[in-house]
Amino acid sequence: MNDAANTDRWIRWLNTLQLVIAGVLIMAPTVWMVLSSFKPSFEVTAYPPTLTFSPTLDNYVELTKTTPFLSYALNSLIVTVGSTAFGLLFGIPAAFAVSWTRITWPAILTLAARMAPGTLFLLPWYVMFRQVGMIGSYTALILSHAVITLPIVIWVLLPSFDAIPRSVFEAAQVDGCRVARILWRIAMPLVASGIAVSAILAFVFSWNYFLFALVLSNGDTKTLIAAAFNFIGEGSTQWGALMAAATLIALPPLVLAALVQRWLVSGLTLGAVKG
Amino acid sequence: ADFDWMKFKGKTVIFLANNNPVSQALLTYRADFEKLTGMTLKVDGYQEQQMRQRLVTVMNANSDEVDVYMTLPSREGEQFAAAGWYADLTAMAKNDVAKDYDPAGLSQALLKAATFNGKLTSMPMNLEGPIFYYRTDIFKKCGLEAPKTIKDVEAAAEKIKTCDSTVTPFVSRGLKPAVAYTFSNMLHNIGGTYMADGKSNLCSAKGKEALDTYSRLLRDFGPPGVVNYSFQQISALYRGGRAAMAFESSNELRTVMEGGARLKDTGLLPFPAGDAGQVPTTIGWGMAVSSHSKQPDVAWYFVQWATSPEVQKKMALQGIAPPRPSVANDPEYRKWIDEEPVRKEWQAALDVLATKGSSEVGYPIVANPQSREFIGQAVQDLILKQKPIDQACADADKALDALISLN
Amino acid sequence: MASISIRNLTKRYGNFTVIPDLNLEVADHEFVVFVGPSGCGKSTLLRIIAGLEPISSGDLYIGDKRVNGVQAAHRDIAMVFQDYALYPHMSVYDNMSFALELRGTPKAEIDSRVKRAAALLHIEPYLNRKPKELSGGQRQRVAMGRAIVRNPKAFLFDEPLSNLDAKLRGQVRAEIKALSQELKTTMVFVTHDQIEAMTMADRIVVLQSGTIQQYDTPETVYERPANQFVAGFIGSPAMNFFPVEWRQERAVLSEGGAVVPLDGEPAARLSKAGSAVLGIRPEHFAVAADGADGVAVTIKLVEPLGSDTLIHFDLAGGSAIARVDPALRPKVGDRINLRPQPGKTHLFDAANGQVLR
Amino acid sequence: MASISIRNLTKRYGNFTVIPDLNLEVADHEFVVFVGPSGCGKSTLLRIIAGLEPISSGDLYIGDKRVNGVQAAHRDIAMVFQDYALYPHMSVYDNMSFALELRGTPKAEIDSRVKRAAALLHIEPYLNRKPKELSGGQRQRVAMGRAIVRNPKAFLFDEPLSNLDAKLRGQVRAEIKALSQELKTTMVFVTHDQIEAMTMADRIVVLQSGTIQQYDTPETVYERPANQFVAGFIGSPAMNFFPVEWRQERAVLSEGGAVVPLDGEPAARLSKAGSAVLGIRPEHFAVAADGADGVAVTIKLVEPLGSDTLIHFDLAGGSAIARVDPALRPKVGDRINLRPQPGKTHLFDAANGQVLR
Amino acid sequence: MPAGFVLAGTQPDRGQEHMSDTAATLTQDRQKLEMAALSAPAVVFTVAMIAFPVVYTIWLGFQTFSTTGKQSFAGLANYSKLISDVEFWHGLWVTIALFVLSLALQLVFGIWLALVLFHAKRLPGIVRSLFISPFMMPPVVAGMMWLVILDPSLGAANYILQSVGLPPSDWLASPTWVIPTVALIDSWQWTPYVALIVLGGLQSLPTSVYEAAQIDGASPFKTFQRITLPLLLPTIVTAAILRSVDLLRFFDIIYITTQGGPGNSSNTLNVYGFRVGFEFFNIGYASALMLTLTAIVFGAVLAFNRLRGAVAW
Ligand SMILES: Nc1ncnc2c1ncn2[C@@H]1O[C@H](COP(=O)(O)OP(=O)(O)OP(=O)(O)O)[C@@H](O)[C@H]1O
Ligand SMILES: Nc1ncnc2c1ncn2[C@@H]1O[C@H](COP(=O)(O)OP(=O)(O)OP(=O)(O)O)[C@@H](O)[C@H]1O
Ligand SMILES: [Mg+2]
Ligand SMILES: [Mg+2]
Repeated sequence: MNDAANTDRWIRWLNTLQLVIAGVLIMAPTVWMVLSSFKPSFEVTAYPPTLTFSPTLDNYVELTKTTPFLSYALNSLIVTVGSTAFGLLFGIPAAFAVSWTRITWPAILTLAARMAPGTLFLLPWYVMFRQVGMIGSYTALILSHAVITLPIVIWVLLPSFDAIPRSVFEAAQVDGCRVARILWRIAMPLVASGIAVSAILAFVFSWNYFLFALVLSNGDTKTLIAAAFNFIGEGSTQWGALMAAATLIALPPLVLAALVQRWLVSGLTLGAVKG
Repeated sequence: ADFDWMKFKGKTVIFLANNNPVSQALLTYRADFEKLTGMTLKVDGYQEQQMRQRLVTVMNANSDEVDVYMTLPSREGEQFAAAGWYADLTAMAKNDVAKDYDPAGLSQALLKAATFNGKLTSMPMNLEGPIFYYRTDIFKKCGLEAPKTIKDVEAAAEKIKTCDSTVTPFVSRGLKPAVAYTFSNMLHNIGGTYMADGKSNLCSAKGKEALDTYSRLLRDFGPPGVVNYSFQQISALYRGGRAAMAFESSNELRTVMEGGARLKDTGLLPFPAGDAGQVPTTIGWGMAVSSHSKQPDVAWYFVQWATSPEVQKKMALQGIAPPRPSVANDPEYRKWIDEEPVRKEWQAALDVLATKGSSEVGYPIVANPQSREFIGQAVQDLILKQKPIDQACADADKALDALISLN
Repeated sequence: MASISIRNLTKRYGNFTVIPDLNLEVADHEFVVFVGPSGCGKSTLLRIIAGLEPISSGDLYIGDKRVNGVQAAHRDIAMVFQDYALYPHMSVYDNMSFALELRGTPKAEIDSRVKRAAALLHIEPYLNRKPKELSGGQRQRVAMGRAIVRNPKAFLFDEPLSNLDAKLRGQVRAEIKALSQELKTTMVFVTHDQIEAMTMADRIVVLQSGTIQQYDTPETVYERPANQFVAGFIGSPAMNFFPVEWRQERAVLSEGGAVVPLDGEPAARLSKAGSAVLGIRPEHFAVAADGADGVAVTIKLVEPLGSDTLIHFDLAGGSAIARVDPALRPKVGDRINLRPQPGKTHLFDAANGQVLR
Repeated sequence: MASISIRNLTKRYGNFTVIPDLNLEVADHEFVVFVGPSGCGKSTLLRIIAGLEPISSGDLYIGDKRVNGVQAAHRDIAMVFQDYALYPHMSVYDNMSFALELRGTPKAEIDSRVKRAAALLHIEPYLNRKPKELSGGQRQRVAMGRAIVRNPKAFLFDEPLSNLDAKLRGQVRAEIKALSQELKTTMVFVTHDQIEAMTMADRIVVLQSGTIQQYDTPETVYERPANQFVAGFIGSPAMNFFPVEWRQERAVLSEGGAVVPLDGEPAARLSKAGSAVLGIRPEHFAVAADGADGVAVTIKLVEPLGSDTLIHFDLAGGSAIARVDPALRPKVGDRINLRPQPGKTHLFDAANGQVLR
Repeated sequence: MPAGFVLAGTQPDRGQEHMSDTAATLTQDRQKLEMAALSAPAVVFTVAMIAFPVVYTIWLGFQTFSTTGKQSFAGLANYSKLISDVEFWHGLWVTIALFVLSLALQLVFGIWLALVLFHAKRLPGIVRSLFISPFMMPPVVAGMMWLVILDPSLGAANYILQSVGLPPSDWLASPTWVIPTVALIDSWQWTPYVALIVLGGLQSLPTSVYEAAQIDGASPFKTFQRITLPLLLPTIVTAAILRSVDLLRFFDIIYITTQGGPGNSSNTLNVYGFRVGFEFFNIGYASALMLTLTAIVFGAVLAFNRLRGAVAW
């Protein structure tokens, strides 16, 4: 018995150890990035890497001075929230339908836009959106980003929907639900963790995607990520500012992920059916 | 005589800018422009690669969304001109100018570099080129003089290698597409040409010598991993005091001096001479009017303002090397130059660039950007010792000939 | 409030035929119980009626309407699933109120209906719990409650009481019966519990491998089974079967050759058929006095059930069971003289199992 | 192959106490059946023994070893879950062979064990199917099969036969009993089926709200229930209870005042206590001749079960049931004279329900 | 409980949802229609967005553009050029090598990380977020950062290697190591992404089978191998699909760190296609390249989707 108890403790210890290893491997570069954002630019590339330095907020000050950071952030937020919402709105029903009918081509089709190099879309979309006078509009950006968020939502949700016992849906049918309501009242609450994951992923992808904004936005609607590049260029590589920008850029998704964590709950189907 | 800055009052000009120190310096004065003309200036600034991507899209779509954009004639001039993306500025630059604009005062070399088929396609904004940064303290310690020739550079590198093993003796660009910028200087100094009789000429004796010398310097005296080196790493390495000599863009001065560690121990020169003397690479950003702009005349007003002596002087005070000799001699600018010894040497080097420079970076063909690939490839092959020199240059020549034949 | 009529229905999964060809009429207000061995297609049939399984061929009518293609949501049927299929994210209350809510039933009415159903099923204390916090039987009762709060055209119950204790089951059974009479709703009820089947059904459907063996009142099914399968299936412990022959004007066991005292009518039938399978239920043995007419057997095993006692014995090459009065105090190894109670014997065709008439 | 010993065990979910304080000894090789109302804590207890639920306080021994903190995987116990918990991604065969495979049993032996269990449970045709392609009863049998292929220290069965038809259930029940005798493995079996409980158990544990009401052999539990709860719970239909008083040297119903003929021993006990609750099982009524000693009742409802007939009647302010011979052909409205069979009456303390001795 | 207790009112349920609909609207065909209606917005939207670009690119793929910008129909010339273009075949090989290596790394470590996080239930949300932070970093920034960290002379990587007595490496500057190095960078960034998807999948697994596995005596490893992994496979394949579409179009990190170098050792098809199109302005050929790449990705997705069907349970 003590053997078994020891194994338990040993396993717990092993888990912790793994957690620490994973944490170090994953976070070391991130930490490096964040630390760098508090260093003067020239110190970022100093060799040997400096561990002790007097932190400065200059980079952040510089950032707000040289770029209308807040208004870009707002643009990004609008586009990202818009396209994530769009992706969820269109993607959740589609994933549900695909899971239910087991007809997968719609899921594959929506992914098609992700199969082609993004550059392939630049000119045609520019032409398309110009035709309808939407260059520089949030709508154009949201729509183009929805092409990215939509398949993420669909594909991430597919296995979650698949894992719900069918008979729960059947019970709802017998109770008088048509499909839309089954989706809304039964399926969606049950895939909360999947929705959380897909929302995080869609948000991050949209947030970090700059290619489409490059041609579809204008000076007023430019997104944050497109501005981040401004810190790298001949004669103007500002490592500190770049790291500061990156830190700030990574912050909203991080906060979102932290907030959404609580939806990452497990085992909701527990006790629903026998089998 | 009847030139009126207010002529297009209320109009809006859209400017696609490459977000670099040049445009940054310029745009600190955008309010002046708007006040002067009563126009609105809309700026769309991107990092170089992205700016080009946006520009290509916009131009391919025949869109009038951009009125004015920044361009590097040495790189894409031929291409853009061939595609007809530049509005012809010749007439406007002559007729439609304020009396103090002084078009003749602009660097003639740069103007010439921006002229294709007799059409002036862009107005120069600045002047830049690779220059030779070296550590005076290390040179002194190792008993070296400032190099006069390429041979001196090599000898110095050799010496430094034994004299101070903690530093990299020499560093320059090794990243494939970036090589041409510095390599061209070397080639021209040695006396080589990219093309002869409409054929690629890298396998000529001079060509091979240039390839050999350039790659040898980097291989034997450069840092590990130099094949990925471009301005970022070079500046960082040099700024960190870990390179004794660096051959890198004049624009990088500010980056190199950041933190102040190199302020007192850096010497600046045009790249030392070869058999053909000094033929530095001199390029500059230009300001072009889009051929699809619905209002080229309005756009011209902005171009004119941006390249006017007054504005360029102001920009010069922010460290943007002016494409106007007159500005370079302006007392106010001189005063700024004199503030730091390195600035003096820097301006001296730039003066050489302005007078002797060639704007040929890579092949003078439409497919110039692609030609840079093959140059870079040959250099990398040699750095990494993947091919003997004869084969490297032959392979490059073959590919480049194919490219040239497309012209 | 609707009859159910199934005509020439077949159901296949891939190339496995669950229901080969089935015809069934359930009258309006009728209470029909499906019984049959595990896997015979009871749930499948219920699910077909509910609209959850597509029909391979044939027709299904609810009321006068052919509903083959009608969605489950529109059939207005309430069902208790064999595997419960509770909504895991909803409280017990919400599980039960959901269907009503969908129909826009007023809040107050929902509340009273749910409360009443919960009281009936003894699950009031759990109304705020999630299914995972309930015991198996409590979950089953929630599944039950979800159906009975409604007032549908028909109720379908798939073994709804299997996980309840006898006492509770008896209560709920009575309530369901009362409910069916009160609402006059058509009911289809699947159960493995013979008492349930016998006490609740207006008519019983005995299924085997997707075919109906008999469809009749409980009494008829018990007393006059249509074939050997039904006879063996209904009744617990099961009916005993012995191959018999008509020899020398007497019924004798084919194996062992003991004489079985048969009364006139079955004797006549056997004499006509020559040989048959004789069926006698355990409770239809009489203990005869020693030496009287009967078959002497040796008790192999005694199972006291409290109210009765089962005795096991070997006869005619097989094992058989008789149910006797515990007062008899039978012991293993005792010899006892048994004979069928008059009028309680069954004879089946040895070849196809059909009852001999 | 191991005794199970539970000492002062308590189990709480949050602040809901499922098991307040439980002591139980299951001897090695013993076959113990847990019965009790739905939600009384049977599954919880099984899951605690299996190691799936943490113990709130108290001790659990399997063999001589205290196993409180030992993981389920190390307890070497086989269990049939009330909700089956089949591996959805494995075929029936793999579901059953998994545990053996983990133990490194040779392939051939696995195969023969799985085949044998499958034959016993009649699931050979489905060995290659996934659980979702099975009927409810078939799934339950797979769950059963998964346990019985093993040879563990103890078997825990949580209502393993609830979804099987009577016939199959009878067969499997017999097989389990045989298995337990063959393997000599300790068995704990939860069931709601009284016949199962009575026929299989060495001893029965009657649970209510997490406390043991009686723990004894089936006969004792049936014949000498320890309290009114056990008496009412065991036996189907349930025992009838009537409040009685000792008046004028006779036992009379507290309500209605009819005289109940009691034999000497219980009469003496009642006379001592003054008043009590009288318990009579439905099967322990005798039909007395008209005018003889007995209580006359009016038949309210007749339930023919085939082998017997139940009659319902009102007595002493409550409803009661008697089991009579179908030959009596009782009809609703008939008046009939009933009296308890001698020696078959039970008397319980009216206040705490304990049997009167 | 009184018998005959009336449970529901004797009135039939009121307001039967849609009971007044005409028969045609109640059918299962109608249900199929409703299903179609659920996926229609996504499908229609996607088609609207990609039809023109795809057709346009296909058309471009049949054009040649002279250096003066004039275009003419070229038939399959761009595609025949593709076949004889060593750079294309090399790019294909680089693409596939990177794809296989990165996907393998990311799936293996992603599953591992998901399990680690899954068992670390008490970890505060913000810390968990930090565990998945790498992919929240803009890929370009990640590329820049690794460029610095892995620089043989400037970077922390070699510094650390050397300070623990290991030989330094050329990392991205070595033609042999550049692909593994890029794969490592990419895996650093995207392993947490896979982990997040797998974590979501873990949360929706049926829990009762774990109790069954415990009873069956499965060790933690066996439980993982025989229960968790097979049950997770559909999720894992989904993650693989989502990663594949990105990995086969490998771009950002390479473009930032090596621009396809050294030489062309890391010149993936997408980088190559991009440069042909946007730097060398050979739009026709670039279109042919990109379409070919798209077809390859499409094939991979179809194959994975097959696999997804096969591992469903
Ligand atoms: N997670 C939980 N949280 C709170 N209460 C619980 C939880 N799980 C079980 N219970 C309660 O514990 C009690 C005992 O449950 P258990 O499953 O042991 O009952 P049982 O005797 O097996 O009943 P059944 O015969 O219905 O299966 C029940 O009243 C149940 O509601
Ligand atoms: N998806 C399926 N694929 C193949 N066969 C199936 C499938 N579902 C059910 N079956 C088979 O159909 C038959 C009938 O199943 P059904 O569930 O109707 O049985 P049942 O009568 O309800 O049995 P039980 O009493 O065990 O619940 C069974 O033999 C079962 O194995
Ligand atoms: Mg069933
Ligand atoms: Mg239970």
